[in-house]
Amino acid sequence: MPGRSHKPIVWGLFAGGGTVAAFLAPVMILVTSLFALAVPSALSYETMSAFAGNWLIKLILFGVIGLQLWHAAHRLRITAHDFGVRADTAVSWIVYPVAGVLTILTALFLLMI
Amino acid sequence: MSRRPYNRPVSKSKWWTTQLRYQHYMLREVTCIFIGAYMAMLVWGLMRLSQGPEAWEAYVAGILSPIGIIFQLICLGFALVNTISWFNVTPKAMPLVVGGERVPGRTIVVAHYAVWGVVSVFVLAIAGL
Amino acid sequence: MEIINTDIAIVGAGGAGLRAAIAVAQADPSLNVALISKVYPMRSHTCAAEGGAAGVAGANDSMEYHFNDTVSGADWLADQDAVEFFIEEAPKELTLIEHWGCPWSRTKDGKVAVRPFGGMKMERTWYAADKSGFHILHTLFQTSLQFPSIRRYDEFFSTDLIVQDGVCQGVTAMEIRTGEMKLFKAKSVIICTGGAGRIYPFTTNGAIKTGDGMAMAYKAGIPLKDMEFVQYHPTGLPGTGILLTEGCRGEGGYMINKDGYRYLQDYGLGPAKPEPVKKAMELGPRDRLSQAFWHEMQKGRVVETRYGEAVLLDMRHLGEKLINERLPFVRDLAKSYMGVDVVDEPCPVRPVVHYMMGGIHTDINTATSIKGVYAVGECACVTINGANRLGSNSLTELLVFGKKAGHEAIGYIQGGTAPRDEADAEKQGEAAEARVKGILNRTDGKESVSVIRRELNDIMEYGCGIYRDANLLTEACNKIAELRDRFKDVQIKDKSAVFNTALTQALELEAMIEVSQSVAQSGLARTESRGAHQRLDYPARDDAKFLCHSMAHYNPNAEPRIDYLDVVITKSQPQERLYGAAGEAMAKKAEQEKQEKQPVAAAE
Amino acid sequence: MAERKMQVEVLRYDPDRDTEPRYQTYEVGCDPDWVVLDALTKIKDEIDDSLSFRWSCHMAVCGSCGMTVNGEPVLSCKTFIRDFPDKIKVEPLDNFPIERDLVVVMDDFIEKFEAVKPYIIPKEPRSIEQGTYLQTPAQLKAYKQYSMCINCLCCYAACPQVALNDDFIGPAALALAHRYNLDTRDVGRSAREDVVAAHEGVWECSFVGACSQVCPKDVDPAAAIQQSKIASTTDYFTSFITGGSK
Ligand SMILES: Cc1cc2nc3c(=O)[nH]c(=O)nc-3n(C[C@H](O)[C@H](O)[C@H](O)COP(=O)(O)OP(=O)(O)OC[C@H]3O[C@@H](n4cnc5c(N)ncnc54)[C@H](O)[C@@H]3O)c2cc1C
Ligand code: SF4
Ligand code: F3S
Ligand code: FES
Repeated sequence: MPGRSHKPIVWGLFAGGGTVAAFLAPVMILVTSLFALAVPSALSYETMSAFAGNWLIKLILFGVIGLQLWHAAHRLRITAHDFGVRADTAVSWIVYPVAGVLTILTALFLLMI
Repeated sequence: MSRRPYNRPVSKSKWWTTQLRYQHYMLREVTCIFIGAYMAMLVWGLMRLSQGPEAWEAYVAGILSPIGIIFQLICLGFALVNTISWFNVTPKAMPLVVGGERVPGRTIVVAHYAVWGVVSVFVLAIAGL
Repeated sequence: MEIINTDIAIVGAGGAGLRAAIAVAQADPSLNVALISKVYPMRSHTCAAEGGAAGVAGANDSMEYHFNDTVSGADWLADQDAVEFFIEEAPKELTLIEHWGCPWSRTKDGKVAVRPFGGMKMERTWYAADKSGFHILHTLFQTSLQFPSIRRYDEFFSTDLIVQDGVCQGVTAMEIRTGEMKLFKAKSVIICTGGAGRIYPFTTNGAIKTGDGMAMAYKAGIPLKDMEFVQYHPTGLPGTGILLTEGCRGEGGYMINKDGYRYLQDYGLGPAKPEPVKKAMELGPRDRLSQAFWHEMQKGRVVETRYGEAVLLDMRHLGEKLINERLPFVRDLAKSYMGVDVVDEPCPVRPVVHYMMGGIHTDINTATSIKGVYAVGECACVTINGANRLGSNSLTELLVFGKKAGHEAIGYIQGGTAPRDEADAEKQGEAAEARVKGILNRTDGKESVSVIRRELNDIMEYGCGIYRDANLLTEACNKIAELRDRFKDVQIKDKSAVFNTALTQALELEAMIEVSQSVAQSGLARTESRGAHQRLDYPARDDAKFLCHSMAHYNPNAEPRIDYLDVVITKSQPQERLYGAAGEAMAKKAEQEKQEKQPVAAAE
Repeated sequence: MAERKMQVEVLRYDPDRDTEPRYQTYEVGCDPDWVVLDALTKIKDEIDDSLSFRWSCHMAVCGSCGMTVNGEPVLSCKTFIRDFPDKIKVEPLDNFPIERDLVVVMDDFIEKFEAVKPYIIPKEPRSIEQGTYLQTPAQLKAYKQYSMCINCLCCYAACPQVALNDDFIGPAALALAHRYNLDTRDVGRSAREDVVAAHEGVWECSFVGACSQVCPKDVDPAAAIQQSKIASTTDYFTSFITGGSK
């Protein structure tokens, strides 16, 4: 594939993450903010550790958070470009590794719960 | 040779100030900062959760403090921008053909909003249990 | 002056020019083709054609039918050998561009769909909704991109043929963006510069259709043939002249007058049936429909619009679904430019100058009287359109004869060409350059391009309209002679070398004057009425005197000399030209006679 | 019918005289039904024959007359003065070098257009005797919209990524590639992918969507590009699975 871009890797994650964010980000934020204020038990340690202790939930949380991180990272790269930051390679070397590290941490913490 | 094509300069950083539609686009693009920040907040939360009840409670106190709430509400605003802009363009990215006829874009968009509503209610229901 | 050496120079990159270029590139990739066009190829006016392209397709149709329709449509002024070749090749060419990607509209089972058209006995017009010419042009242009032997010279304005002892040696063209004249040394030149509708004020033709190529050939000594036959299309939007395709009527639209009456039945085209009947009523030929409008106007049965009198094209009964599917562009055009949604209201329309039947005289092989010069498309007259072209024959003509010209040019080159006197060719090139520079640099002129053009337009409409007579035509001839003289004194204010459109407009006007003169003079000389040429003072067709082509020969200092050339008649003897019920009765009779004759023939 | 006085402010540039573009205002009486192009033609005929612009069909199909009117890239033959106040501003299309006045240099676009191989690449040659291909109305519909482009360049003028990256193939050319990829008669997709799926191809598009908003023919190039991205992504991963480390 002469000259073909490798963007599909990150773009696929970006598109997937964008879709997840579109469907879930607002309600997730709602739960951890206003909803939690109204229903304090929702975020109690017991509820949460039981919730995140479930293997299926672990997997879902990993996917949901990881994809949105990649979505944000890729879009940030483009946004930087749009704001006139022309060092695309440098930007990539920041945003993707950060997303990568956070994704790995997500997995680690989930395993530790 | 008297040809001398003239290139009008374009600002690499401020081009988007010239048109409303570009500003809409930039608004959509910057949503990523807030979604990213919120995700980082969640990752932080997972760490605190893994560290035991005290750590977790401190974390919850933080995110429910006035600053935490304000931060999250801002994130919510941008997340909504992302949702709306994302749904509105899905028919472009994935046109649907049923029985040889192109499904009208509006139908696809409306369907997305409907699913979104159901999903959100479902998540709230789980959280409320 | 820069010299560009090539084998074949094609002037014009519309349907005809592109088809010719591809034909050469496919048949002999070793030959260099220079494709010269004053606009980018996809801007050529072929893109405006809406209705479709004719070629026998259905099992119910036959070559004979298409032949008869074309010849009678032409009022027997078509050369029948050319028509025969044309209809035989037509379906092949239309199939070929299907292979090249033309998005023809389809039937349910995936075959190419055909629609009825005016003056055609069967439905045989292939169409791509109502953007047929657009899709043909873009298909051809895009297909041409794969051939490296085709070199394009986009936005080069061609001015003069280079001829030595009756042999073509090239062509000159000005690069519009630098203003520099280039000399294309070529063994063969194919002229494909399109029509000249812009000599009239009210036309469906785009700004580029100014007859440049016709004038270029004419001045080089090639006669212009049958120029008096100018087609009016019956359904143009008042004001802008934007065309509503004949497809509107092909799909079943009605022409009504101010009383809501389908007036065509009063002009030998009836009876009026609710459904479309081929070769009757709204599906009659264009000359008849446009003439009927004129009579309605005399009778005061037309509607008044802001832009003059009009009749109405009523498509309401076709329904929104069909209109959206087959005529979406028409709906859009009528809505935008006329403020009429054809789904709900009848749309005002009036006849509008549309097509030049005449053009550069060629033989059946597209060859002209100058060796190596060929001409194809609307600028040429090969002659399949005679006194009246049938709608949708022209797009096919571009393809059939475009290919033919390409192959003929190759054959001519392979047969060996006369050596070129290089110094003389360059001298001719310099003369062309000097002429153009003369116009550009003139500072003491008193005439302006736009004024002369307007006067020319006005006199053409007045003197060479749907109906003419000796007085009108004489007036036109005199006025044109005056304008031709005044043009010598024309001055443009724009002196820039770069993209000087004032200059190109002046060159176009020069061509328009020449072409107009040939139209008016040929019209004055033809003292009969035939097809699109209707004389109030000679209302009858006169086969004894005028079953022949008029040929206008250029004269630099006076009006052209007109002489005549016999029409080629092979199978179809001239008859009365009948449409509607009368036409059908005649066709039945002919069919019967043929059947009666056949057993005799078999017995022999 | 009452004439309407219009102030038409035009960006002028004559390389023979000007070092850089300047504005010139004309006052011209217009018929209320006119389009912007009619006003320009009248200026050229009656006031200033040096005003240069391209046009031909006057019916929104030849694509010559793209210009910027009050900031929007439009076809001037389909932009009605009735939709504007008494003053309008006409400029050449953005993102192209100005040759002169309202005429822009198109060379770069033509190169990109040619680069996507916009013609049928058949599986095997087909003879005339074999007749036409079969293509159902549904198969036709799948690509028809993308075949309606008149190359007016409005989308290039509207797209900021075209402005920011010279090499970006751009909306119309990518939409055209997609048109052929979707055509049942064509198997040229992989040949086109070298350009379409390259960095300068679809990946340079950040889905601003301005191209589709301004397109006068509803081609929706933004949609074509997104679909191409999805297809290229699928390709990319399947080529790994099928051992394509080519
Ligand atoms: C609105 C409209 C609708 C029509 N609908 C139909 C229809 O449905 N069916 C049908 O069969 N016919 C139709 N016709 C007629 C048909 O479209 C034309 O006759 C045909 O397209 C002419 O093609 P062409 O190749 O001869 O010329 P064009 O397409 O006009 O091309 C002329 C070419 O010559 C070039 N040229 C001209 N002068 C010069 C010069 N001086 N130097 C360099 N280049 C030059 C131009 O740049 C252009 O590339 C229609 C015509 C119009 C106006
Ligand atoms: S896609 Fe639309 S805007 Fe772009 S060139 Fe084609 S017709 Fe014009
Ligand atoms: S505006 Fe440009 S960035 Fe993409 S969606 Fe259209 S090509
Ligand atoms: S003049 Fe042809 S598109 Fe406007």
